[in-house]
Amino acid sequence: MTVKNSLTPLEAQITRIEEMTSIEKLFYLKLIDLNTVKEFHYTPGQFLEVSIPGVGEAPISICDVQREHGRLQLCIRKVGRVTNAIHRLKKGDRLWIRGPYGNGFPMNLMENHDLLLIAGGLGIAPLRSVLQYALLHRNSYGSITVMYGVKCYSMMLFREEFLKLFREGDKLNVKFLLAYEDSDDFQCYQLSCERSDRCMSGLVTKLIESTAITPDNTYAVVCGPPIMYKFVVKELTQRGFTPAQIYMTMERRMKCGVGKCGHCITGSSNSIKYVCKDGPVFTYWDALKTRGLM
Amino acid sequence: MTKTLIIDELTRVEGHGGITVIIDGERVKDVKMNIFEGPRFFESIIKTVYYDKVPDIMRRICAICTASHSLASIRAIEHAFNLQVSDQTQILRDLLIHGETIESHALHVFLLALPDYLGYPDALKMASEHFNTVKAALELKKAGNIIHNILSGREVHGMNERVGGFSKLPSERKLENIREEMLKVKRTAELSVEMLAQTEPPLNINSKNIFMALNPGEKYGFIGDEILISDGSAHHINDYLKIVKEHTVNYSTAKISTYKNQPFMVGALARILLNRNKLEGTAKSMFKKYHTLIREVNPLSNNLAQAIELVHSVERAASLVDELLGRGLREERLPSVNIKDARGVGAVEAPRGILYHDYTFDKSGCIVQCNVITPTAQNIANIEKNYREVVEALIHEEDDKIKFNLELISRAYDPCISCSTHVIRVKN
Amino acid sequence: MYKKLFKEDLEQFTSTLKQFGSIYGPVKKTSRGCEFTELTDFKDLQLNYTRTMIPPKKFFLKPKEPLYSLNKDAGFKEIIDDSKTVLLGVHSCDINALNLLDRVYLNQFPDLHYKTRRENTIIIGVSCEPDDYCFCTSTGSSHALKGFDLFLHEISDSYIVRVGSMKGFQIITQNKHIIKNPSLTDIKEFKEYEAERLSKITLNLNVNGIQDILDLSFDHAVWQENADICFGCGSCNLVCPTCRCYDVIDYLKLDLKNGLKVRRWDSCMLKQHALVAGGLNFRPTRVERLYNRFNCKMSCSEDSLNCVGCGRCTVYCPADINFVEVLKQVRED
Amino acid sequence: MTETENNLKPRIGVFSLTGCAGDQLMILNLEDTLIELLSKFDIKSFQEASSYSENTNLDIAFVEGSVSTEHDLKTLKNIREKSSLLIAIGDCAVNGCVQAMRNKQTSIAERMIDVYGVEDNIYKTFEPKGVGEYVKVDFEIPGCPIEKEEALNALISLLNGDAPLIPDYPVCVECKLNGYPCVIIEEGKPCLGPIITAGCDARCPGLGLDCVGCRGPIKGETNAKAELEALRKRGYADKYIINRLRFFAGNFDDIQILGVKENSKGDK
Ligand SMILES: Cc1cc2nc3c(=O)[nH]c(=O)nc-3n(C[C@H](O)[C@H](O)[C@H](O)COP(=O)(O)OP(=O)(O)OC[C@H]3O[C@@H](n4cnc5c(N)ncnc54)[C@H](O)[C@@H]3O)c2cc1C
Ligand code: SF4
Ligand code: SF4
Ligand code: SF4
Repeated sequence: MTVKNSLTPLEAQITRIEEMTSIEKLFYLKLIDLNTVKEFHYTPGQFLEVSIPGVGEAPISICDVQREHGRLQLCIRKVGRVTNAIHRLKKGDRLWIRGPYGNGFPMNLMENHDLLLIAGGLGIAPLRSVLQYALLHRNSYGSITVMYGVKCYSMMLFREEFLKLFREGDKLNVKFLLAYEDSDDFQCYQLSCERSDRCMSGLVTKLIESTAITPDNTYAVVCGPPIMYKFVVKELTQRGFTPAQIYMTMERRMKCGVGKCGHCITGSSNSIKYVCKDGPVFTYWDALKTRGLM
Repeated sequence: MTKTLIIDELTRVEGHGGITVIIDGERVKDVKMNIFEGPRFFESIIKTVYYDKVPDIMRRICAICTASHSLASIRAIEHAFNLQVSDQTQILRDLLIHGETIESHALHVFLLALPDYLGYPDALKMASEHFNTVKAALELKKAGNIIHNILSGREVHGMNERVGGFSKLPSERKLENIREEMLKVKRTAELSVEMLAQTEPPLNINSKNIFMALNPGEKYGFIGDEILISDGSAHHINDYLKIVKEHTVNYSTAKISTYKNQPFMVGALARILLNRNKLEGTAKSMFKKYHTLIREVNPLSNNLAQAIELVHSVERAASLVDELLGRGLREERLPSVNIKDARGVGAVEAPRGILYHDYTFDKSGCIVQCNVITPTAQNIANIEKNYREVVEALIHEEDDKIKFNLELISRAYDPCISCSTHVIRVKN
Repeated sequence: MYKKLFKEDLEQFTSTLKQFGSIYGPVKKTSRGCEFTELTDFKDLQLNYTRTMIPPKKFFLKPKEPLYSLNKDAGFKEIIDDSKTVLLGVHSCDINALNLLDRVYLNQFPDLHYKTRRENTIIIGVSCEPDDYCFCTSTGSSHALKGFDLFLHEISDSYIVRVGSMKGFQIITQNKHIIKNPSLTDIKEFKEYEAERLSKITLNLNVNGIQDILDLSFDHAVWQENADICFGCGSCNLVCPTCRCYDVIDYLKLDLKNGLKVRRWDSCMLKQHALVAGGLNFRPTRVERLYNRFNCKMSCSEDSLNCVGCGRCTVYCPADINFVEVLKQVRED
Repeated sequence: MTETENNLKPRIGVFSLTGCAGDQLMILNLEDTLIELLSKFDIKSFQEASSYSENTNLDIAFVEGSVSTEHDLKTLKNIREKSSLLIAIGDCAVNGCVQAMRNKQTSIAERMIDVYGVEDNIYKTFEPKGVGEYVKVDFEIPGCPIEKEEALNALISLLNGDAPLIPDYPVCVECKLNGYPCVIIEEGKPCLGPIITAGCDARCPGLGLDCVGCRGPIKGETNAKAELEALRKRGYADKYIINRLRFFAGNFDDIQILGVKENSKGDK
């Protein structure tokens, strides 16, 4: 029986692996089937369901901007069955993907606005695609501020890339700020000596407190561990951001990615949301309306 | 000079046991089969349990003889409450116990004992040179398990056999499955007899043994209410306590079972010797052909007796299926039980020999007193007697050789130590 | 379009359905009632039944079904069950529930397994035998407007047959010799029978504005009271005709190369339903899960509730948690 | 087979403490795949199946049986020390199984008297517990006995380098997936399915029987009080229900509590 099933995973090859931290690796993938390559478009904030046959599937955000057709990058933390199995793979190995799924960030809507990107830990992965997109279409966006909270230097993702931005971002009108939790971390301390206004010890919220941001004409984009949202949103609303100006991407258990398996359903009877298809990107306004989303 | 031979852990047996032998010069001072299986106190924990789930707990005394335990338990309950079961139930129970025998004997004969005869540490190593034999043996074992699975609901600790009958009847198609399986493995069962008959037993001893087995009725089988003894006497199972005496003897500190102060033997060899005239078909002719090899004085003959039972059970299972299908399966509801304060004894020939369950209930149907005697507990005295004989005969040999032969003896009995809830050593 | 079929012709009618696939219908299985079972003998068919435990969703979203055969080198190959099936004797509530499932499974990303099963199945509805647990009039699902090929409305000696699809029309045409047109008296009887059926549905749940009430009653004591006696066993979800959560599991064979991707029904009452890596659970307690389930059922998708009032979750809850009762307590009316 | 091939295989041992050896037997009951399966491991110890045994470091140790004696405990600690992964197989090793049903209810001395007529704790027996009470357990495969398919899948997962998948939902789920009539609802039978870990494919309800709970209550999710209530409502006496809840859950706090309370009630 020849049927085309849009939910059947596609074959992809790993063209490169970068070890980023002790638990995170960056995977460069290339789709194998040329026919699907042409149809494969993704926007920042969308995610894939990544399969290892015989082990299972996991939703993973695409962490770069689409440049070449059929190529993409995933930053994956090993935490369980599937992600461990992915981490066992080597360059040249194959895995299977389907997607892209989810709404992604409203890059068009945000055009001609300043961007404030706030990320904690692995949350930088989807935001990196937003950043890359904005840099790729540099003239369509205003100033860009990135606030990134890490545990310590060794847990910082995309280190080289971001250190370059940290030092030379101003040329691109990008302000890159770093907060680190481990106050004894020597390398981070050196960075804070280098630019005390751009790197400080503490949580990511500290960066918001100590930076001048004007909410007018700005969109805030947030991603990080669930507890981070509450504090960040509090800071932002105090600064005058309206709930519609704050975008965030959410995580839930997912088995399908397309609004069928029911695991990511959140809310109360007045507003039910599927994180996979109504999100994973939501505004703070959505979160206010939908019980339990945040 | 005294020396002590110790086998820490018997392998290829069910449960945990070891052997200690103390030799004083030319004399065997003490032999012990050590049981370090922790006691599980089934007779105690079962107290106050309502009769309906008693078999579900008690069958967990043992994995390999789980059906024997549950049927002994069920029969004890039925005897206490005067419950009659239908012919159909009896046939199904027979079939179930044949399944258990096939599974257990196939495992023991081929995978646990035969490696001794052929000189391998285990069946897997044996498989490298006798691949087809091991594969066939596994199929035979599986055939037994299929019966068990279909009738009991699972290979180990099934649940379908209940007080009064079966919860759910097997479908006709499944029964036919059983028959097909039996035909498929018949040849392997026969092979087990031939292989053992053609290989000189690795040990030959001369020991005077007393045998005990249940009287299965007209056909060779494993369920009965009468105990037959090789001295010619017969007794009702209700009198089992008068026959199987548990007491202390002077050469050991063990509380062990004896009959008239003598150790005795239960199991396949006892059954074959006491019920030989009930064998039928291929098993009967094979018994005739090899009966000289089945020596009452050598407990290793137990293996050959098991093999012949394998042949018998495979054939008998197929004919029981025919009988069931011939009569047509009837849907029967489990009968209601009139509980009362009463005592009941149930006995079944487990693969390793007679198994007794003895319960006393209060008027609300809950257990107040329970006693279980497993075949291995009964055999221990005889096993130790054999140890002594072997060590005496080999007293000048290397320790390793003595140890090897002690293990051979143990394994010949197919001991099921996990079963032996009743065996205990009282320290000096 | 309405036709008429005499009850005495039903057997013959049923036999002509065989060409459309294996026929499944309600067959008595337990003291409580019937289950959809393959009809090997017409005599087993029991059209006047109250409810099955497992709803007909089991034919479309199977309790356990292999989705793909998988191979580490070659990837995934769909396993599609395209066998043809006729479901005879489906009630309105269950038809409405299937229509709800369609919205989920046939939307932007259609589920091929579901879709194939749906396309290969003929649904013949039948009027129901309500009992004290039915409240479909409250949920607006006492009548099926679409989602069936034929619907048999029972009257005294015959059925008024409503034709719901082209396939249904084809069946009618093929059975021309036994299919009649309803007479005026038939129509009168139809009205009486319908009124009688509706009058038996006495349980009433006021769903108007229930969404606001639920949203505002997050802290209501009734949730904790019921969570205390709830097992979190998931039965309520699994028997619900509109619940459709599933889990997917990959199985590998011993060769470590080939395997199966299998899906099975899941339930939001189970502990791991909202658990993510690292041990974070978005609904860690039974109260939250219970609240979530009631909210999900009472939420609206495209203006219809996610509950069709079939009463199953109440009947089959081992803790005797009564769905309507709980909502009434929340409503406090 | 060459040495190097053997070196790549996971070194495993199968050990048993106090129990019925049924879980080892269930592995041996995988007749169809047994030879292939065992050939994928480098078996260093398998007491029931082999005389060969090596006291060496292991990649994976499978332990069945409960810890009931000092001997058990010593063996267990030794196994833990030399094994990278320790997997408890079977209800004995996971929860203590039926021999634990009287824990905190009757003393060992009482049990000794009942069975052997002496009070002395000759065996240095203590209340049977699962191995997790004493050492770190990496995975648990529940069941009395373990389900062979589940065990096979767990072994395959381990061979593939993955964590085994063990259900953490109740038997009711599998009962419903199979469409078995619910024996509580239809017949008022005292089924423990709502609180017992699934994985058996609802064997008992499939045979028309009430689940006796052989796979043990679901850890952290067992509503024992609700079960007590549900069965009371159906006419069962407390003594009956509590005995039954204890069969495979003698070590569960919330079930022990039920027992204690009811006993003291009975005393009055
Ligand atoms: C929209 C989205 C984007 C994500 N992006 C990334 C990313 O870029 N990089 C990254 O490392 N991780 C990301 N995650 C988290 C990642 O999906 C989980 O870490 C992963 O599913 C864990 O799977 P596992 O099999 O390794 O873990 P296990 O704990 O063994 O999980 C078993 C199963 O549970 C489910 N599950 C467990 N945790 C999660 C979870 N957090 N989210 C969804 N399902 C879960 C999955 O279905 C999985 O198959 C994202 C999650 C979501 C929802
Ligand atoms: S069926 Fe009842 S006990 Fe089970 S989860 Fe649903 S509400 Fe709770
Ligand atoms: S029979 Fe038992 S396991 Fe099955 S649904 Fe009912 S309560 Fe649950
Ligand atoms: S239903 Fe319960 S008792 Fe029966 S096999 Fe399953 S877990 Fe064990």
